Amino acid sequence: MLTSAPPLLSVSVLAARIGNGTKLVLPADYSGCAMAVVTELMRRPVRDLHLVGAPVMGFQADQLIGAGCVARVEAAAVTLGEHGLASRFTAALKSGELEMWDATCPAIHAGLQASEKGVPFMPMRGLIGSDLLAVRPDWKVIDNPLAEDGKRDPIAIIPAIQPDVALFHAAKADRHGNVWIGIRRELMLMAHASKATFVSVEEIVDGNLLDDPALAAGTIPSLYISGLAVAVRGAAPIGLADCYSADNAALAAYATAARSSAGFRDWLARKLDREPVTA
Amino acid sequence: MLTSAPPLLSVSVLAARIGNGTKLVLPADYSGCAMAVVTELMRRPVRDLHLVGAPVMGFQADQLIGAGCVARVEAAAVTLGEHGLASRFTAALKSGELEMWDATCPAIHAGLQASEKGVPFMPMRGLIGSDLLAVRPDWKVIDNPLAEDGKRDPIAIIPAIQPDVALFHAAKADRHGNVWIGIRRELMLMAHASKATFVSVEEIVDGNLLDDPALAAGTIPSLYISGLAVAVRGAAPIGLADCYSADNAALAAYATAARSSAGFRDWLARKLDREPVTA
Amino acid sequence: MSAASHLSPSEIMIAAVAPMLEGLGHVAVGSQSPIPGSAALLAQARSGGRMRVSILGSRDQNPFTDGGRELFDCAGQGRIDAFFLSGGQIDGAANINLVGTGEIETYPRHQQRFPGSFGSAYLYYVVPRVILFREEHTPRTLVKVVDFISAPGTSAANVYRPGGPFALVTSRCVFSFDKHRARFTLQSLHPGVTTAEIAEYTGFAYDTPARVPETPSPDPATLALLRGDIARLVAATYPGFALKTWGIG
Amino acid sequence: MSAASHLSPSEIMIAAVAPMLEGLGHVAVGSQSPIPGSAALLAQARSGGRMRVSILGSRDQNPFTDGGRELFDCAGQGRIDAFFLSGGQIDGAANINLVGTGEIETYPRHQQRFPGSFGSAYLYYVVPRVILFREEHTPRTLVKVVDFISAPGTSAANVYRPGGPFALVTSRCVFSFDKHRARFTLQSLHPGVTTAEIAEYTGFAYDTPARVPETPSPDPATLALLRGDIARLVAATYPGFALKTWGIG
Repeated sequence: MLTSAPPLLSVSVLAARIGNGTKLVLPADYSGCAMAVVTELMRRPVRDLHLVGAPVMGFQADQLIGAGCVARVEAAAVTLGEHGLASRFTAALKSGELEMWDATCPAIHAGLQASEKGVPFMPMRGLIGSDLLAVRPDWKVIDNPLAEDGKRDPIAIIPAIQPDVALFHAAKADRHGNVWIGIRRELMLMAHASKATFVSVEEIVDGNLLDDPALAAGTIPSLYISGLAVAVRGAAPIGLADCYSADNAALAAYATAARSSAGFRDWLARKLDREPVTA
Repeated sequence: MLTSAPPLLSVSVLAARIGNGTKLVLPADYSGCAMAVVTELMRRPVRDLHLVGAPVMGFQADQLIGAGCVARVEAAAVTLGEHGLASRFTAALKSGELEMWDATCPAIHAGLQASEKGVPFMPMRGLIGSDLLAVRPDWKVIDNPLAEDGKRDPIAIIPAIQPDVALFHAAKADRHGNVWIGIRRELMLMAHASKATFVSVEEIVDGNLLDDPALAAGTIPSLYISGLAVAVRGAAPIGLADCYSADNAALAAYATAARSSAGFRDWLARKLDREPVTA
Repeated sequence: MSAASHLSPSEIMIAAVAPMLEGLGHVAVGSQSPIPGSAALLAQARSGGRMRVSILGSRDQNPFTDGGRELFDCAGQGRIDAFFLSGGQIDGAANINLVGTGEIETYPRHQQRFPGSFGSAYLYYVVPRVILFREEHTPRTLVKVVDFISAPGTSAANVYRPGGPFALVTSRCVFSFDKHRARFTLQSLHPGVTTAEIAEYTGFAYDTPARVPETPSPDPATLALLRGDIARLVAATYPGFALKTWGIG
Repeated sequence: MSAASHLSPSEIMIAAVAPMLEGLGHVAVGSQSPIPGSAALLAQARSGGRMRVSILGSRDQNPFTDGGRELFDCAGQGRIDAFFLSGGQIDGAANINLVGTGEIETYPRHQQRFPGSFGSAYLYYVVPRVILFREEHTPRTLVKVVDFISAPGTSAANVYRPGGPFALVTSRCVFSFDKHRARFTLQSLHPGVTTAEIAEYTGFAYDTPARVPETPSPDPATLALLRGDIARLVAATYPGFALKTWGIG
């Protein structure tokens, strides 16, 4: 085992590695959400996060916004899905306390891929004529330099998105720090694109995930992992594919509570009270 | 099962789907080489192939060149690795019968990724000052449109590479046409980037590879697969990871024979004689 | 018409969408689109399995293994023939707004904030047959001009755009879209709906032919298929919808 | 010096390279580079495991799971601190040629064709410490000016280039490289080699300090490590080399 393997931390110590002002990329609710870590971030609370949704966000973003942790959101959408609008997100936008960088899914993927490849931008089709270009002055339209002679072929270019930290939850890691994510390759893209990657997992397994040809295909090598924590049911109340389903009653209760500022405060207080910090 | 599942063909029928003049992308020797199909292509022989190495090529390219199947090679390198220079490749260049588009590995990956994303080009660092730019007029250098005001930041752009056909060998496929490639993701990139993808496999397995979360992570969905053939030891004498090793004696014998045109002709005649066509 | 009289509003819309997919090779559906998803599965069954249907977020119907970007890459490769989009607002030029209402100068402090543009600002351009779907058919949703263009209905001739809007399906009717004129035409009325009702509830201008047919109802065999095999398939991905629509789950 | 007198030529080069990697976090090695690979594994062992070593084509030492592009993406992310390159020709400005000899006007009908540029035209720019390695040290390989620049040794100030050449290791000596002067300096001579021999066999101009030390030999503990644990590790990836060098396989 490498002594350079990423450290195994408690959930709260892992959360403490995510400082104020961090540009933090989070996955969509259908991927692996590190909800236990999010709870610790709200307990502190961390401040002035720049959240990047890869490419959309749900409960994680709404909760962090409600808890006053977020200065800016960059995402293709923020929604609680079948549980309705993300009320804390919507309220924070209306009050003017939240900066919004609206995007579209493939532009977020392209920006992360640019960072993954170490290039300053990626070209992308679509977008031209969308008001997203008006509210995203960092996106530019150029003439395709390879267009046939005499033809103008406008194309958007999306700057690289390099988050400081990627944070997500996965089913398992090994003691070398390799993390199995299966088909959820957007988590690998997040890790490649970010300066640091923190992951909570259901369990640490024996052996080396890279030694099994089947598991290796869905594994992020420890090379990209900065720290790990075990959090059993760490994605709850959101589900984790092939591990457990979403607790829809809990999600609906959150969505209802979060419709008002007071309702959110009560929900958060009860949550922090019920889940004492683990050192 | 979809009636739109890709057809299961014989090796020779699969080879027959690859017509004269095809822009054909092939993997490196360390990935999965469809050597049984290559043999059928030489038997015909197919003509005027534009071979694209993803990103380098070895025995496949040298044999196809020796058999007169190739008009143009686009690759970061052509080599028999520890077995030395690719003599048929070298001889064909010297005689002037082969057009060469020299590249560098990440430029091939970038060109295929551009095709995968449906964009006309990808930017790439490096390259500036390399004579590759002199021999690749299709590669251009532009000023990074996102550079800070007043700064000139030259960056190369690589046009999309969209092969007509991707051809490779893999350990297994299922009856739906899903193909398991494990960590050999360059094969997935080849399939995404190409108009059609033909694959030979060691075996067809029961069930659906996508139903197993571990196997799904290393599987190319049938959506991208145009045709399959079973070829037991279909990558031999090159090895196939976790299945069988390279037959180094056979590879060395080829390398020796291929040093001369006559030696290659004898080698090919013996090979075609020894491996009768299967209908 | 006795079968049609028993059709639920959802079934009418499913039956309206399914024929639009006939003959296509690959139809993709977003994760929270049960009516388009049901229509796609119905069209797939009627194709004898020749049509692929990919439903995002589905365990069984989602073939993608290359992460969140694959849907968009796949569409960019030209491998997706039809997709569904919606909008908080949709206007008469088929511009869609998934961001919010109010003057764009007030962005992002919208009067009403929608979730966001998702993949619309890309997929609307590259998928040949985009079907707009919006159950709520009111002047609030179908507006004269959207307040924010997440994705435009049409583009200038020199803009790369192999795709675009094909039709708009609501709880009241079907509009077809002519991209050259950038304008909708009333194509069919759901059972019991009148052209006057459409005029009253539609905020944008559109063309009305002299005679507007009723949205075709499924024949008995198709309806049986929908309420049997398809309903069971739908239940695996959209359990709430299947329970509400067909009482199974 | 008795231990050194028993060093094989390969061991001398391994011992010359290993110290260049000291303190680095991640060293990557190409698939057919047994001497750099052995040096990297030796340096890793001496780091107490703090150094990562990734050897392409190795079953055990290759951590990549995202296909052929990952090495290059990883380097572009700044996650690879050192890499090894070679050249059919290398010149005094550290330009390397992996394409072929002859006037560039005759491309691609080279007098002698090399395999090709591999990843050099990218990695040479983005990996901070690129060690050039070429066993054959003759005027044929170390030339005044390369016939084809696969990748240049230095770049203009406005070219993005966090990486570049650090040293050149041959079977006779070690040269260090000064990127500001774009010139090599003779850094050390392998046991038994003289400065006159280097002058005779080197096709390019370089600086020779007043006193050129001998390439340091490994201390007995390091040599024991190399011939023990490291040799066994090397054998797993480079069996032919390990058999030839240490008689194990």
